[in-house]
Amino acid sequence: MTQSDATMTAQAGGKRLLAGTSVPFYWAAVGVLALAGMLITDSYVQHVLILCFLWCMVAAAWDLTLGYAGIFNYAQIALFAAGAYATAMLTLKFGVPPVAAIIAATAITALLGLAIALPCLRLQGEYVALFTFAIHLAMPPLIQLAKGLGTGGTMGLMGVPPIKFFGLTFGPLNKIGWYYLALTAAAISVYVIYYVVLRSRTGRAFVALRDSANFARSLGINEFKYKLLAFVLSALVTGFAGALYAHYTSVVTPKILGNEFILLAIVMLAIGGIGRFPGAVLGAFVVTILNELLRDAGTYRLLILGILVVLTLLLLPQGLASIWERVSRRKHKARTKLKE
Amino acid sequence: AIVGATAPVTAQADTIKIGAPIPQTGPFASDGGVMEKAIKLAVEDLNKAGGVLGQQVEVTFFDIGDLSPDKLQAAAANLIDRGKSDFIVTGYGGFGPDIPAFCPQGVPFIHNDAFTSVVDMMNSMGCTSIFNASDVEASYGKVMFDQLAALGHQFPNKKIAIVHGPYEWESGLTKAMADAATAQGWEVVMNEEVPYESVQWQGILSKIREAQPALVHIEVLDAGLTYTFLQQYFDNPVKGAVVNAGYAASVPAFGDVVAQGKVEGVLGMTLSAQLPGPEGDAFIKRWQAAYNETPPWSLAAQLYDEVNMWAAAVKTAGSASDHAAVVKALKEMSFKGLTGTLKFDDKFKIPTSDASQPAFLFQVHDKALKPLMIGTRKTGDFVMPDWAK
Amino acid sequence: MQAESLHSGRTAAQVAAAPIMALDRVSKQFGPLKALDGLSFDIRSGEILGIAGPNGAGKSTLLNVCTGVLKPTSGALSFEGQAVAGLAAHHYCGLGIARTFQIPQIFSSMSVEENVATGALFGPTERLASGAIKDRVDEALAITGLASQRRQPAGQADLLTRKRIMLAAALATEPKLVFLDEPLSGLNGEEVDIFVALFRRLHSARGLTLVVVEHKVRALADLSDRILILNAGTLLCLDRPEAMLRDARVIDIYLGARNFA
Amino acid sequence: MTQFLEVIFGGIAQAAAYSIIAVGLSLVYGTARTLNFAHGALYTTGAYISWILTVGYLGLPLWLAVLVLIPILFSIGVAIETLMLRPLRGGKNWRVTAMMVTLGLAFVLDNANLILFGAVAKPMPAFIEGTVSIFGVTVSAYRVAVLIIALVIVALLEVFLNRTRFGWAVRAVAQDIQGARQVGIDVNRIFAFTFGLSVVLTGMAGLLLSPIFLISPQGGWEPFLKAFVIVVLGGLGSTRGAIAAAFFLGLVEAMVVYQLGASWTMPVWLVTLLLVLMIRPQGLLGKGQSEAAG
Amino acid sequence: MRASSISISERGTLLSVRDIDVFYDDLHILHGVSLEVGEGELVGVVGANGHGKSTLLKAVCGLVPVASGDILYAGESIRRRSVSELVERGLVYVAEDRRLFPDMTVRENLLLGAFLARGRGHEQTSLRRVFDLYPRLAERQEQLARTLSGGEAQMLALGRGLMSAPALLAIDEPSLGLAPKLVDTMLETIAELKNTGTTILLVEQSLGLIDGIVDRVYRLEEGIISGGAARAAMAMADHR
Ligand SMILES: Nc1ncnc2c1ncn2[C@@H]1O[C@H](COP(=O)(O)OP(=O)(O)OP(=O)(O)O)[C@@H](O)[C@H]1O
Ligand SMILES: Nc1ncnc2c1ncn2[C@@H]1O[C@H](COP(=O)(O)OP(=O)(O)OP(=O)(O)O)[C@@H](O)[C@H]1O
Ligand SMILES: [Mg+2]
Ligand SMILES: [Mg+2]
Repeated sequence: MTQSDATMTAQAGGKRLLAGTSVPFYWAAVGVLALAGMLITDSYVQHVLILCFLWCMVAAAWDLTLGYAGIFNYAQIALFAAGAYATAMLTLKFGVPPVAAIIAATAITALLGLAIALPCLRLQGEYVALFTFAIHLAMPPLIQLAKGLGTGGTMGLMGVPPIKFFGLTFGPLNKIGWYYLALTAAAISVYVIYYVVLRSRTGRAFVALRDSANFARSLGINEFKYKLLAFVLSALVTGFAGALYAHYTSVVTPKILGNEFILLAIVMLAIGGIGRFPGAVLGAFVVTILNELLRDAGTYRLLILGILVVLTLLLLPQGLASIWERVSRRKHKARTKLKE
Repeated sequence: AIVGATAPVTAQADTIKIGAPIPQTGPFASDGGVMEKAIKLAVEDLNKAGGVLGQQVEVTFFDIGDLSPDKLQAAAANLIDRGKSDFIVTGYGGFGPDIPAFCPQGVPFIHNDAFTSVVDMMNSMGCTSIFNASDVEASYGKVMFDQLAALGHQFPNKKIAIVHGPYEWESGLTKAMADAATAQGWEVVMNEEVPYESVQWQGILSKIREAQPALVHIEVLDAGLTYTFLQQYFDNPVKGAVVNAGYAASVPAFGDVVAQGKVEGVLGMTLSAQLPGPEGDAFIKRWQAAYNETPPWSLAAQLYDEVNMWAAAVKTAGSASDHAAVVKALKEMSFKGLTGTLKFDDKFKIPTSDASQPAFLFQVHDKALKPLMIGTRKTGDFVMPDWAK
Repeated sequence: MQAESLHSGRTAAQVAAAPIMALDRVSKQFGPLKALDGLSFDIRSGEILGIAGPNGAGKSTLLNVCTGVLKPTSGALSFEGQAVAGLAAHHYCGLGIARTFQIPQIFSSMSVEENVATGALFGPTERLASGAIKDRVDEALAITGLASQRRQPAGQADLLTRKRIMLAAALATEPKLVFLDEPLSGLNGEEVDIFVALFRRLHSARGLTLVVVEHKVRALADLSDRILILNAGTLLCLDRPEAMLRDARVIDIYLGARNFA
Repeated sequence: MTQFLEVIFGGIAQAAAYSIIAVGLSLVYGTARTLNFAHGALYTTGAYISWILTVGYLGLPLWLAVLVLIPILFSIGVAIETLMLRPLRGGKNWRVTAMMVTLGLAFVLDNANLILFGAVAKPMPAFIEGTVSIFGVTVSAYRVAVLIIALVIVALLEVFLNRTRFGWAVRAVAQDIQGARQVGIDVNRIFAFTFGLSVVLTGMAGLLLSPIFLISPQGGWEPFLKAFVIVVLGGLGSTRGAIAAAFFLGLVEAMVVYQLGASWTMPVWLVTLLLVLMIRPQGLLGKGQSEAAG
Repeated sequence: MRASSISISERGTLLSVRDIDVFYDDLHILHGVSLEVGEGELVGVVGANGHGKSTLLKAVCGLVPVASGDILYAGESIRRRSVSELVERGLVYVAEDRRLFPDMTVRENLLLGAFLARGRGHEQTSLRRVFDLYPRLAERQEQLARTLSGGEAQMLALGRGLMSAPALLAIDEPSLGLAPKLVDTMLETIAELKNTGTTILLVEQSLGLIDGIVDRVYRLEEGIISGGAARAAMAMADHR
């Protein structure tokens, strides 16, 4: 990147935060995964990676609000569920074709994000966290109460139809298809969040507001507008991920609002490190894969996972991202040395 | 990266692999524990007896934790595509998510969800290899009320009060029960749904006392919840009223409560259990020998039967890997097991009846569940508990 | 008034100059306390207006009101003839009003240059081409003497640099009117001189109107065209520095006899 | 009328129980600004330990069990604080990392309990049998006892926090750690002590409530979530607020169950919460942030 | 004057900093700094900002760890002592950034100054003393500290320090943000404190301000200390 680019493509949080994650590097990584897709035949491995991709979207979107915009948003899984339920209800109750349903669901979730964000902007820091978490808690009972509207209550919604386009059908067994579908969705979402939004003027505003709201306002940054924007963008991606999840598993139940789900999501950010790309994304991969690797452990699985979380946080409080940064800082140093 | 995510990678050619997706962690772990024990026991016994078609059986367990949809997808991919299991067995596989996950695989799969909507989905999705080795909640609701009515107990009046959880299983069962009751001229004075986080029963109990019913039925698939209800009910019970704690009374998690005599005199039910008689007693001994505890009434014998029924089907089919043949055999055979004679109907479930797989009605007596009714057969006498007098 | 205008303001143009900002009976109430009590005065365009007064007189509050951080409880506030009292803080910047803070504020996770660029990115009402932004940033960095540190992470900057960054960012918004809240506090002799010189340069080179709140009175006096003394939220006097320094009331309540009598 | 009283009493008894848990949560939040996600798991752990002490193995009488339990719980709390939270404190965005560590801890405790004690819910005997009748309302003596004990505990805590120098120190630390050190407050000791105290509170709640609910590995989450709502409603870090909120919600719950049906409880709780946050962003009794000067 | 003309040798040394080094992670701030403060002395440390003055005071008061070297207070090493022990023994730090308790009232902030036994002893007298010194605080007793103006906050900070009944008061840039008149008052206060027997270590930006009141001055530049000669003569000259 030329010096002037570096300045002007207002990288959120400065070059340091994006060290060693240049655009070509990113697409190279995506390319490797794409190739891997051709080599992997074991459908279980495929499944796990599909989950990784979906979780990447959730984690990245969450990182956008929690890490970069500094909004304590804990309604993330609620929004994920909203996306999943929206598409499930649209396809099952109203016979909307899946692709259209997914688009609609994404939009609906974005609107929901807006609806949640509006009151949040009246609240002080931590209360945003509590408010949004309360919304998360409110979901299952509301779903049960709204059974009449076709939420399927505690039972959930079964048989969400597979996505079809260009004559391709993405059924539960079409793991290869899903692998590439999810990979594409994730690659684009993550790219948009970290390389487009966060490096744009908008991303600069998010970080500025996070670091010092007073100063940011005095420089003409519209706090209301940008906080809202951060929330909506994040909700959009999250809803998209949720919708995909619904079609992938073809089932939506309130179970996705249970403890394990949100805890895992938080653990991803914890292990990855928030507000420091590619922390959250790494976190999504590591945790999802770890969680499957630990299957053998049976009853001990979650115990071990918990211990790992605690240790990671104690040994590297900034998450894996900090290692990443150290490495790439060294690379950077090396490079500058060469120049001299 | 994920190589070794399942237990046995070292499997000789002459073993038959079967997979068991069960909840080993999370809120359902207590049932999962029993499923695991029962399946292990069945497999052990099969292998001791020389295996199936001379091949040893090897079981892989897969934790489906909180039963969230992707876990069942994972289970299917893991146990079938990678574990190469020829048979999938479980107590309950998530009440729904298991069907789309396993249906397309064509591998024989026996579960015990006992959910009308699950059975409907099995059929609407045209699954030909998934079996529900019991009846569905609606039937049990009716059967249970008939059993209560057949107790020969003189109810002071014909009023029934019902409290049930939010699951369709609970609401479906109690609805059927209420219908049965009204059909027999009873009045349903209350049929209220409660969420799982309930701990505050005063309001509901007041309503019950107000109605003064002769029969109080609570159907919540959660031992703790049922227990808190009973506890608070006992503080000020309705005189002369019979209390039925439904299925929860027979789940493993309720065992200690029963054993400590905290719920003496309460009624309960289960879908299927080892019938009395030599086989049943042998099974109990076998279980005690293996785990030095008496088997719980629910899930233990049920899963033992599921495994053995499959083994029998394999014998008829002549090969475990010929899934179509095994499925065909399962569909056609009528298997004499611990819980009765298992014969699937055209909806791939087993209609409960004395002839097939009868439901049990218990009463807690001397810190244990005593069968009062097995199907329509009376096997014990109802004793009016002191607290109700 | 006559007398005043004769001596004050350096050029005739400035004397005539219309007020860039005007306050009319502005009050700010905090519970029982009237932090600002019916203040009325003009800020002339192109002048350097010093504001001083006892601690707790309401100087910061005044700045917060003039820059939209706080809404006046009553009274009118106009900028270039347009009423601005109700507007949200970020609009003020678009109008050409910038400020710095008594406690230095920076974006700690950005580099020095990114801090400044943020001002250029959001300050102007209409977006600038990245070329234009770059020029602005370079200029702001140059004039505040940060050019050499542009790459450094702002988080570890010391007080002086923080003040510079804050000012540079404010300048990058191309303001017409800049409010500075105690810009010299915590600076030693040489540093004070550096900053005073810097303000002069801004004033002359850019024709900026500066409003400076400061307790370092001598520096303030030699910087400002006029000085406003605030006391308990009211205007005690608004006059040429020399006059102010000799004013008995000011000495009594603010300057203290020892150094100024 | 008696029914109404029954309902009200039920609500109050419930609320008292919640308030012990909530106050503990609020205490730690108030000082260390850490939302302790392991609070529920610690509640369960407390219950299991008391199970071991009483019916489980040692068969101690209640009073003795309590005497043994308190120091155990306290040292657990202190250990967690010193080993897991202190190292993080002061680090970059430590509040988030601290919260996440407690989350990890919750995983560990939950599943450790699952493995150690099995998934099967454990009943505890009520330490006081029988029922009493108040204004013609028959209630179990034990629930009355719980109510009284809870009120006493909470009252003691209130006095402790607002009348003692320790309470002052707690508030000082909450507001400015270095400032607190400058006036000679041993900050680390305060953190350790409050965390220990909060574990004692939640653990005691575990002991008190286990005869009413069964003890099960996941059993802590329900109380935790309710305590959470209470703490938010009461205003973060305000014990008094937490107590008020606990009783308010307890009664609301009782009335809702009686009038609308139990499935409305959680929605009504949360709607109340959301409304309160809208009207009073700092909770019922939380301290207001007035606009800052300068 | 009399006090200032007396040299350390006649009075005992209260504080003696011996060749200390201080780091913030890998940032080396203080390089082998040494200084001496005698009983009842008023010693100044001046230096441009960012050069380590605050760090020095914090190190002395146990608020930041000392990597090497030693600090003696009343003859014994306090390098490993906890801050509360030091406060209890009268070694009190008044921070440049005030470190008040924002959501407590002015009064509560002051009372917390007397948290330890030492201060609690003279709580009421100290309180009265602070209120005569700064009537403004008396007026604002019930106002929340967060809403104080810059200067008021500074007064409260020093007031809170006094509440601990200090034997050695380490004051960091007290003039920061104060009106000129108040700067005088502040310095007079400090001089008076000294005369009432409190030993003072005073940090300021520039000598100019404190020239008149200090006995001796050290200069701290980029973490290296120099000066420290008795300034009695010069101080007298100043006052003529
Ligand atoms: N949010 C608030 N609530 C209550 N009182 C306030 C608030 N903000 C400021 N004040 C009071 O208003 C008065 C003016 O405060 P302000 O900060 O404007 O003073 P100042 O002139 O800037 O003083 P300094 O020169 O010390 O910074 C002070 O007495 C202060 O205590
Ligand atoms: N907590 C910290 N972490 C890292 N560096 C720090 C920290 N505190 C201070 N520094 C750095 O240490 C150096 C000395 O800081 P210090 O505050 O002691 O200087 P000072 O002389 O007091 O400056 P001032 O006159 O502005 O108060 C500065 O460069 C500062 O940036
Ligand atoms: Mg001010
Ligand atoms: Mg300093």
